Amino acid sequence: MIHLFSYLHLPRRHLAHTGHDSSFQSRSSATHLSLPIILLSLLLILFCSTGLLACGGTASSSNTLLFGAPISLTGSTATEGHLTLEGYQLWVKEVNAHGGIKVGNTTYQVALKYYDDGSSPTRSAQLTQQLITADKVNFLLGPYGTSATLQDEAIAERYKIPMVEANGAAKAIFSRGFHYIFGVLSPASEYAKVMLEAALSLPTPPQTVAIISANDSFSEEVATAARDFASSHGMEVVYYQTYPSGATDLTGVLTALKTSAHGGVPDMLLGSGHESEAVTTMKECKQLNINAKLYAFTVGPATPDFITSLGPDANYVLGSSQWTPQERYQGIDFFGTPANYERIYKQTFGHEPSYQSAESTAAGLAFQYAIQNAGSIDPQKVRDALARLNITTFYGVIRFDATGANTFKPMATIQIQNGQVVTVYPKEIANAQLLYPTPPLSQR
Amino acid sequence: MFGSWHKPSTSSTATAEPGAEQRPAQPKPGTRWPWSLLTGLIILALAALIPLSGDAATLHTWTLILMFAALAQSWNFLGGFTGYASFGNVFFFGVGAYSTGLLILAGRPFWLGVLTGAVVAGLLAFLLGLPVLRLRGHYFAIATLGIAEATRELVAIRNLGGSGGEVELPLPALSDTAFYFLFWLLALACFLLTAYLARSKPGYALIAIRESEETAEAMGIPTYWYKIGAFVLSAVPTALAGGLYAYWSTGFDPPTVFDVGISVEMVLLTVLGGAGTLLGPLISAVLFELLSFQFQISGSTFHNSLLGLTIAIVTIFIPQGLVGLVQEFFRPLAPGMSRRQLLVEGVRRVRRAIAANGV
Amino acid sequence: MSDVLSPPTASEPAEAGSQQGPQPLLELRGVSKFFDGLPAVKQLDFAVQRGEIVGIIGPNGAGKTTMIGLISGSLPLSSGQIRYRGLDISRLPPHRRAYLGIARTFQVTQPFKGLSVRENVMIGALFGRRGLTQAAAREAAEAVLERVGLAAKAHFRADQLTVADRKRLELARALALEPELLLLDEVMAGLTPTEVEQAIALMRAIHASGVTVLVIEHVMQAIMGLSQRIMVLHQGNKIAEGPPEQVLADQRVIEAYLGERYAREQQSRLGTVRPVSQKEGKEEQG
Amino acid sequence: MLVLAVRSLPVRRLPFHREVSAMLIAQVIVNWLLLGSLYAAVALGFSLVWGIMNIVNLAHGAFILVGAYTAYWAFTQLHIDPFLGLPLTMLLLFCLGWVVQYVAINRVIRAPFLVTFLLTFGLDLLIADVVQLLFTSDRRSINTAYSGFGLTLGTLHIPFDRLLAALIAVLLTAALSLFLQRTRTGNAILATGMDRDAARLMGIRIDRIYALTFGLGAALAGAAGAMLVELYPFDPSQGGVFTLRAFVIVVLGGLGTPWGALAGGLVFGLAETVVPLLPGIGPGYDDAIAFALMVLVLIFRPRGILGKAFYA
Repeated sequence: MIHLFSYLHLPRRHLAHTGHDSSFQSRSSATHLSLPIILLSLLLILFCSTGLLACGGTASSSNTLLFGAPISLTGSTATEGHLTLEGYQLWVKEVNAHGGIKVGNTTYQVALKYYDDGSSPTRSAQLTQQLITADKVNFLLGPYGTSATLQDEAIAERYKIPMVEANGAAKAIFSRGFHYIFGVLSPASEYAKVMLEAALSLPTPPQTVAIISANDSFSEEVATAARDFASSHGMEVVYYQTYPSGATDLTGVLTALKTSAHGGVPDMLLGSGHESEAVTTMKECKQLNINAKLYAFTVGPATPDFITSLGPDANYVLGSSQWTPQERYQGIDFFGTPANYERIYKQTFGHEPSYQSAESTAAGLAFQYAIQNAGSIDPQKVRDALARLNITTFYGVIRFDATGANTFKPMATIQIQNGQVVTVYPKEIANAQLLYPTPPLSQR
Repeated sequence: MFGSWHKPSTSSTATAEPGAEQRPAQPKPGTRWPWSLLTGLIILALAALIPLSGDAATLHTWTLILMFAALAQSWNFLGGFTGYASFGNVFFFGVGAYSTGLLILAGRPFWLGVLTGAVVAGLLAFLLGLPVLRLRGHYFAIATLGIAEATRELVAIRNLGGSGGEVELPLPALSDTAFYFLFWLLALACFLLTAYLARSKPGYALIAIRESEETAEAMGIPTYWYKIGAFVLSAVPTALAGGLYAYWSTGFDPPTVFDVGISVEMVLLTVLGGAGTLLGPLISAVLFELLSFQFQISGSTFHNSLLGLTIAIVTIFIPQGLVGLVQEFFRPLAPGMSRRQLLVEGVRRVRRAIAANGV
Repeated sequence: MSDVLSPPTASEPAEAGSQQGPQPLLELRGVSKFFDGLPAVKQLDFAVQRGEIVGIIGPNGAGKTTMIGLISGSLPLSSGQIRYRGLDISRLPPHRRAYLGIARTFQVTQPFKGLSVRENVMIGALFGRRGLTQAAAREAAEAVLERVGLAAKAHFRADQLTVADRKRLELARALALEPELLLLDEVMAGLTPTEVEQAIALMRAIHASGVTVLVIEHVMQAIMGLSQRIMVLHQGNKIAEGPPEQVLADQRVIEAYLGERYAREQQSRLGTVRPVSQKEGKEEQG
Repeated sequence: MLVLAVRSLPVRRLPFHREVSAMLIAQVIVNWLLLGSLYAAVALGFSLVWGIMNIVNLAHGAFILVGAYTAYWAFTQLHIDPFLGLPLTMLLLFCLGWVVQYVAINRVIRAPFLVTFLLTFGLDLLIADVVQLLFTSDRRSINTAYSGFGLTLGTLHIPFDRLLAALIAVLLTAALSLFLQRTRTGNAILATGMDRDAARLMGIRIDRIYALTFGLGAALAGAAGAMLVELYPFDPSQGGVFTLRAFVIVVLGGLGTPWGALAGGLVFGLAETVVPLLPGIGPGYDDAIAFALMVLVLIFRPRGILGKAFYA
């Protein structure tokens, strides 16, 4: 009766009828739980949530400026979301410690109201609405990621509440003619350019480059810019390929890449995607014995868990960064210098700051100075002050062009050396030499 | 043997005959229909008053509630009535969203985009239904899932709309209240359509297919065409909702509008409320969306755990759905019972239904 | 497989029915059905005249239920042809055959469980060839329920019925279609002797009202008394066909199905008849 | 079949002046076999639970997640190699699966399949969230001393850890198959999957068998997770990805047998390893192709490649 190698489930009579099992037997006694118990447990859950609601609320008084932010604390971008949140929180803590924001004769304390959007743009929009109309926040800080920012900025625009975002670099965010959106980060096109420039500055620069990219909007924008820049600056793009965003295995792409440069591995491998894909690429390059002279990723190396999850294999990897602690800005803000920011951040959170945190803090600073300059907390006036803002902070220049993007701040190239992030380009701010070429991955 | 059939038996030909009372109550549209209709209409009428509150956040949440109510109700046409659970209905949502988005980008009015999306989705449902509705059970479910997932990838690769499939639209000319009432109309239409189905001849055909497709066929019901009809019927409102969502949200990408999570939510709401019932999807859309939003804004770090726990508890103890449980209570059995007897009997039946699904 | 081309029965000419009338109501010509290569029905030739009541008997797994499935269209033919009123219906889907007046019951009862008994029966009248409105279908359903003795339980949900009532419901649903040809698949299995008596009376009445009936039954008492003609299936082959007495005496039938003693007892009308209660095998499952 | 497919493709010139050498083809075949076998491990437990209990276990990805994090924890805290620690991970997951079955799933085992579908969805949310609370949302990965080592023949490279993972996956498939065929318990599981009520009449304790089956499914998921975390980075949001893959793999391969998971895994791996090399198609299409393939398989051969005919 029992077929070899089979454990098939036999829907015996009518498959359409998947649901009902037409057996009958005595009922298990274990399942006799009564209605009251169910209702009780449901009530308990409700109670839990409302109880937490009470704790989570932020006290607001007339002298408090409330900033709202929907952030992804769970879901696919939870790591970056937490870094974003820490950046915001550090700014709030420091600005209050330094006496708050002075507007005319009044001094305002600052409070942050944030929600977890679960990495879903639909929820992010819903929560933005909640922040604006129910929580009555004065100003908005941005969510993490381009997709969420695209929906949230539309709501901010409708309510004419200025939003300074720090974590969405796609051109699309700023090309819609909106007036209330400002981004402190350098645009997407800069991400790859700065690393290619660093590579070209070497005495014997890499000749050939392979570019692989996730197929989401931001990554593709970066990759296209990288291809154009490389081919116009004398590097041969021997391989250019997109893969599904969120792919877990890239052996197919990497094997194809292995012989792309005239039968050999290209000198430089440039990845434009997300951190998990960058880690996957490095692990699989090692597994497949693919040894390029230089590995570079637009997103990933600057995030702390890149090093922890790769260990020694993270060394020599290049990354682009909106900000590094080695940069030598003299800011007018209370952090003053990148080094000082790094110190305070480490004191507060116990780990190195990533650029996601720094740019998030910078978004807060932009608001702080715009409000002071405006001498008012009127959203319209603050918006105008933001448009006129031109300051140098620990994060660098914050100045917005007509679309609201910060095109005035350069990016930096970092490299991981001995498990530490160091800045290698631009030369003026570098605290280490770019190590080149990368030794084979198996010899670490 | 005749008289004592109700006794659960483990000794004789157990496989041949289904046990009568152990089976979880299959909620049936039609029972208590006027009450269900009335309750639903009252809920929708009250929902129409939401904009009066003037609170835009509440309005936004309720817009989403009505959107999910419409989505769940249209899923119910095929999944609940006909018993064909599609895990890929978000495909039609995405088709609606992209039709609307691309036509707006091409300078057409938004209503044209929404209607085009509905027509395209209806056609696609027909064409895809031809092969896919020959499959049954899990296989149908997975095939629809596959279609939605493959389409999501293709839209991203082909850069429909913009790089990576990202679409950005100008700010809508409609107010939030206008959007609210558009979604409200859609939910109302879906509700009335469900009410019609619950009482009509086509509705009986769909239920017959769910209960036993082979018998339905033998009774003269052209089941294949009724299934395709139900598929189209569930695709069109879904695409309308997708189109409205596209215009309302102003910007979206393939992972947002082809999100498997939306398909899962359609199933979730319908089954939690009671699959194949008139009121189930509507009620659970309201309750579940409000609850999950409360969890979300509670600021708790484990709101997902709470949500998961709630779903688990509800499904374990009320597998026939909220409305199913209420119907179980009111199910008329013996005429001439006293009120007290009816109450006792109702409670007994509910308790039995709750405990009836173990091994 | 090799047997297929040489059916062991050659006792009668291929067009068995053509002797009795110009055009049989139902005619099977060389009908075969294979499940994964295994034959369930082999090269079957068989005809039913209008107004007949024909019994089909055979041991478990003989292909009886498969044959019903083939006639009603729920199983596709492997080869051969089925003609109904002279039309080739081999490729028609089941619902089209229902329109033409072929109704069946299921051996394993398949009620629409979530619906009431009344609604179960209504569906036949709503969608069958009568195509009644809901109100008319409801009345038609009441009439049929009255006829089969289920009127008092019309408001019950179908899955609350006893096994006997489920059999009645099967019959009622088929009758609601107002069929010309009624295919009954073991509607008496599991019934008490009294209920069997009632069921036989009911079937006689149905037949008397002009319906042609094809009945599969294990209850020998019932089928012998009821049928005008009997066909015996064994391992997918027709091994005998004819009036009950003649079939009962057939040596092959006795060997294959009845058993010596049973046949003797039956012929001499000695001893009481015990219903054979085993279920037929699941040969239709593949 | 694959050899044919690969042979027919490289004759034409590939884009970007790629020289297609025999070595490259060999490398692709190696990659394919290794990845395909690994995917079999991902789907094995899912296939078992679905086949025996008729439950589409949406918490399968969560079990993989728990397995991955257990291995990670054992590696960083106790310095247990993930491959050596496999029995430990599987044992833990087995207990988890057993408990989940007894506490939750057992109560709705006879309800419509959508109900178990939703229940496991709820459990998935719950487990993934607990994992995030315990381990934060940071990406984790294990780097062993031997990662990067492998057999090298010219340019052909067979990575040691992937080879090991693939071998273990095949071994698990074979072990499961043997267990089901050759042991009394295994036969009882099969019998229950074929006909629950008949099995009950034969004196089999159905609840025990189900708990055992679900526990085994979880243990296999845990094994897959422990191997995955060595090859890829992991974070708590990744469970759903692997549930979806298991789904596709099982459908491709067929539900009837453990070997179906292997066949399905190999077909699925084809999309990610060979498709990127096809001229005119990029790796961008691999998921789309895998899903489209799945729909076609469903329509034209619903039982899957190796599945038994239980779909009439």
